[in-house]
Amino acid sequence: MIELYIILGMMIVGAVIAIEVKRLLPAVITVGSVGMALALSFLLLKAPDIALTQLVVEIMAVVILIRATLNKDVSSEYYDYRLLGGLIGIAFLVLATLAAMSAFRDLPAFGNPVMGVSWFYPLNAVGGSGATNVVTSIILDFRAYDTLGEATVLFTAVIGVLAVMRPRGRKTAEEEAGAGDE
Amino acid sequence: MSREHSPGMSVIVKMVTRLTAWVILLYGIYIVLNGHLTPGGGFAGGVIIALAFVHSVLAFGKDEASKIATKAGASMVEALGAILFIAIALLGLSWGGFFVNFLPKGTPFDLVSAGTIPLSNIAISLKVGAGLFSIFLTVTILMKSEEKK
Amino acid sequence: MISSSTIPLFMAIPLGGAFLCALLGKRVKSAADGIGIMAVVGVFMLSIFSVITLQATDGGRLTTAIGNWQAPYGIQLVLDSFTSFMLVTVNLIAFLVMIYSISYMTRYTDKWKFHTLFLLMLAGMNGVVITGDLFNLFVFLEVASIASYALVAFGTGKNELEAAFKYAVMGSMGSLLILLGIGFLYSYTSTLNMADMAERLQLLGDSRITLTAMVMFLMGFGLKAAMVPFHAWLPDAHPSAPAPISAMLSGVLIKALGIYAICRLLFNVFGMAPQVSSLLMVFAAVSMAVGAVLALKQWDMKRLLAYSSISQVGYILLGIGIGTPLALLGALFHLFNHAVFKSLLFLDSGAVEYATGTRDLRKMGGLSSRLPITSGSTLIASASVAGIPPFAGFWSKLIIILAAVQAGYWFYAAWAVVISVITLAYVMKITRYGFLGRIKKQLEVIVEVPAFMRIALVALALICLLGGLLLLPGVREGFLGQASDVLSRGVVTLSEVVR
Amino acid sequence: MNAYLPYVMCIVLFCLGVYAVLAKRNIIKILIGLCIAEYAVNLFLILVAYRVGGRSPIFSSTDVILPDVMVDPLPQALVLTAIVIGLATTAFLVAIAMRLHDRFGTYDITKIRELRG
Repeated sequence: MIELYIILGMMIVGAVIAIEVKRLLPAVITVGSVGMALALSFLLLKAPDIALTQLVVEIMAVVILIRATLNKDVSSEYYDYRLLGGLIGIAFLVLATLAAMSAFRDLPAFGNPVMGVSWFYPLNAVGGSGATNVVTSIILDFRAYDTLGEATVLFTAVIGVLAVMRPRGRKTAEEEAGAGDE
Repeated sequence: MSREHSPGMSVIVKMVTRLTAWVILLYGIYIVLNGHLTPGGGFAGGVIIALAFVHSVLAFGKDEASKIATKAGASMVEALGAILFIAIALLGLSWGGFFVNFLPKGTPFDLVSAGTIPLSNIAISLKVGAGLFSIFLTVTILMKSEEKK
Repeated sequence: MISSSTIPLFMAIPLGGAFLCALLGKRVKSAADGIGIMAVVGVFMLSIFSVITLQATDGGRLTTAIGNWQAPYGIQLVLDSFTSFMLVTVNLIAFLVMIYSISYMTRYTDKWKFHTLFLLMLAGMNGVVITGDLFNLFVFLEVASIASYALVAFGTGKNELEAAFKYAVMGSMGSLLILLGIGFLYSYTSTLNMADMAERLQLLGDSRITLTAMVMFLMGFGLKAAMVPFHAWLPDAHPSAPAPISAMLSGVLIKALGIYAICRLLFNVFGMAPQVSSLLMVFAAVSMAVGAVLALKQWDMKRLLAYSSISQVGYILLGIGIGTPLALLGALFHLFNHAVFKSLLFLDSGAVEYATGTRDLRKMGGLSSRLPITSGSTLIASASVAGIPPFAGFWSKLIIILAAVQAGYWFYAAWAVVISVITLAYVMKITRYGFLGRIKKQLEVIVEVPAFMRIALVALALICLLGGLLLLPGVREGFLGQASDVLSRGVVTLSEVVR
Repeated sequence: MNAYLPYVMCIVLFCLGVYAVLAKRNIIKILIGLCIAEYAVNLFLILVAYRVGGRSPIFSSTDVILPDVMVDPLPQALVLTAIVIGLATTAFLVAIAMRLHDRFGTYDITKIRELRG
């Protein structure tokens, strides 16, 4: 599994670069590359569906993020830290890593999932739902209700973006035809 | 408007985009239709379809591209996808419950198999693709209005 | 009236309404109002029926397996008394707020987007409440959260956008912590159904994983509930939203997403551990104090109310932390009361803003002569917040304090009494500066708000007045008693749920 | 310890994201932090699902794959949902960020707080 460790290490390095680089456009592109490395690691971890989705979603996210950085104050030359937040952040980083390290010892070791419930899905995917892709059979049949929620999240985001992007939120006094003084 | 002054990127990019956008679109459709057999499915395929449109908008500029894909059209397709998905869920009620896979399962590894799953995949891909594309268009239009100021 | 196959309707009706709103709202002018009202009335009636149906159901629990895939393999929806209590609270407030916003939201552009997002938020909250599956809870929590971020920014002014950004970033952080907690728990128990998880956790015994996951859930859901170390978003987000949304956010959203989930997980999945309950009580005491003291300093009416929400959530969490049946009854009753009086107060502040154009208490004064209904309902709600008998708020606070004394937590009882004195002080500030005294010259032209808004205000004020009746013997057992029983009975295992 | 090294690296990634959210002043950097934290959470779920020597959870028409050598498919389905939710959140946050830039002319969160007054 050495290639997994290499990719994870590269992701951490990429994340540090993305967070610390001065200009915004390189930062966004670096975070895109971290996402691509994530897709690669999904592929190594035998999750091709997720790898594909992560890859295309990452492209979409990077396109949107780049649109946000174009023609804006691209270089962040000012002092880019909030002191209090930074201290809390570092404290969180150290504490969480330590806590997680002790907690992980109670987890099943990496590569040995318990699969208490999920043995059901591979066994019944073909017979129960007819799909040979077990992940698809889960998201569209066994747990289709989740997928409805997920589609709703996306719908909410679309309506939310439309709502936020309205040029004016409140009507002017004339538009309102004399109902109060705004 | 003459070709040189048209918005968007250079002629080379446009020429290449004419080809690649279709290829990307086709790939997206392939991913959607084979979602129950191979990796992929409605979400990945939907995003790829959205990216095909995003690709052409980026290359040709907003005005040119809005001849084929508008925001109103996108929201229409999105609503269509949502209604299709809800309809599949509700149709299940007459077979015993919300989201029951009521169609015959067919033979495994066939393109037409797995009951409602391919239909759900198509519904979701319409919804995801159109939704993301309209987010992209909305964000782009704000950019344009800003530049005018 | 309600059978187990109709449980998905609690989520499906508002969701379908939202889709219809998005389709028709743009083209047909008044469609959005009509669809919104119809959807909300529909779920409200259903939730009332659910309470009645559960009386007659043995075991007090209705379940349905989505897609006929039995739990723990498929997603299971569970309707028990606690759920139907939350459903009644959420949908009651949503119904009245929806009536109010018919008039209020004419001030904003693109009303159909408001209605769509409102219904999506409602669908998300109902979805969180009725589900029996941990990941499904997360998905609907995200639906409600994203809708609420968008609604906070609905005015698209400077303050709104800044507040919405802060809220959205902190809220997403909270969601990620919750998802990480779910990941830990999944890895440990290898199931997502909450009842099944409870069963497996009991078999596996205590471990550091349970503790880590519990801490993550406390941080994540505590962020959604605005528990004190994670409250920073609330005083910005709640005042910035349009008044009906402030009422929804303060009244029910922080409870459905935060407190409900904390209760459900701590009592029914993990089983309340003494360390966690004492931790919760410390957080609660700090929340009560911080919220109340900061509320005293505010001059912006909505901001004052927002800080007051933090303080009142502290009361609810204190009751939950004490954990005796009496305390849980008090906490749930206070949850209901707070939903009613805080949404009433926010709607009042909206009405004042609608009439006068300001939220600054220093610029108001003597409004009671011009706005009799608004000021009357504000007085009733204020009395209820401050805990003046015989209003509903008095009884719930009394129960929590009594429960603290009964359980031997003298310090917390005294603390709650002290905070309620501070509560009285900041509530007096609203009435003294806003509604009593002589009216200012420039405010003499204002008129009372439109009829729809008045209906909502009067209805909520009536519930505030009569809320104490829920404690009467006979009524109490049916509604509040059963709901708190679900919690005090402790861990619910899958075999109990499926039977 | 080696058995848990991927988990630890994943948590480090998560903490980096949280650090960026808490410590950075630039809105886009905060969004980047959120993205990274989200990657870490998704990665954690997939790591949990992995089985040494396991196969992808997809049956093949040419190759016999027994169900009990597959990796855990359930977290993969969850991550699929989580990725889309993350994209929705990111898109919405970018929209708000662009509106903020529209209104305030800067991405600096402390300056925005000052300008808001």
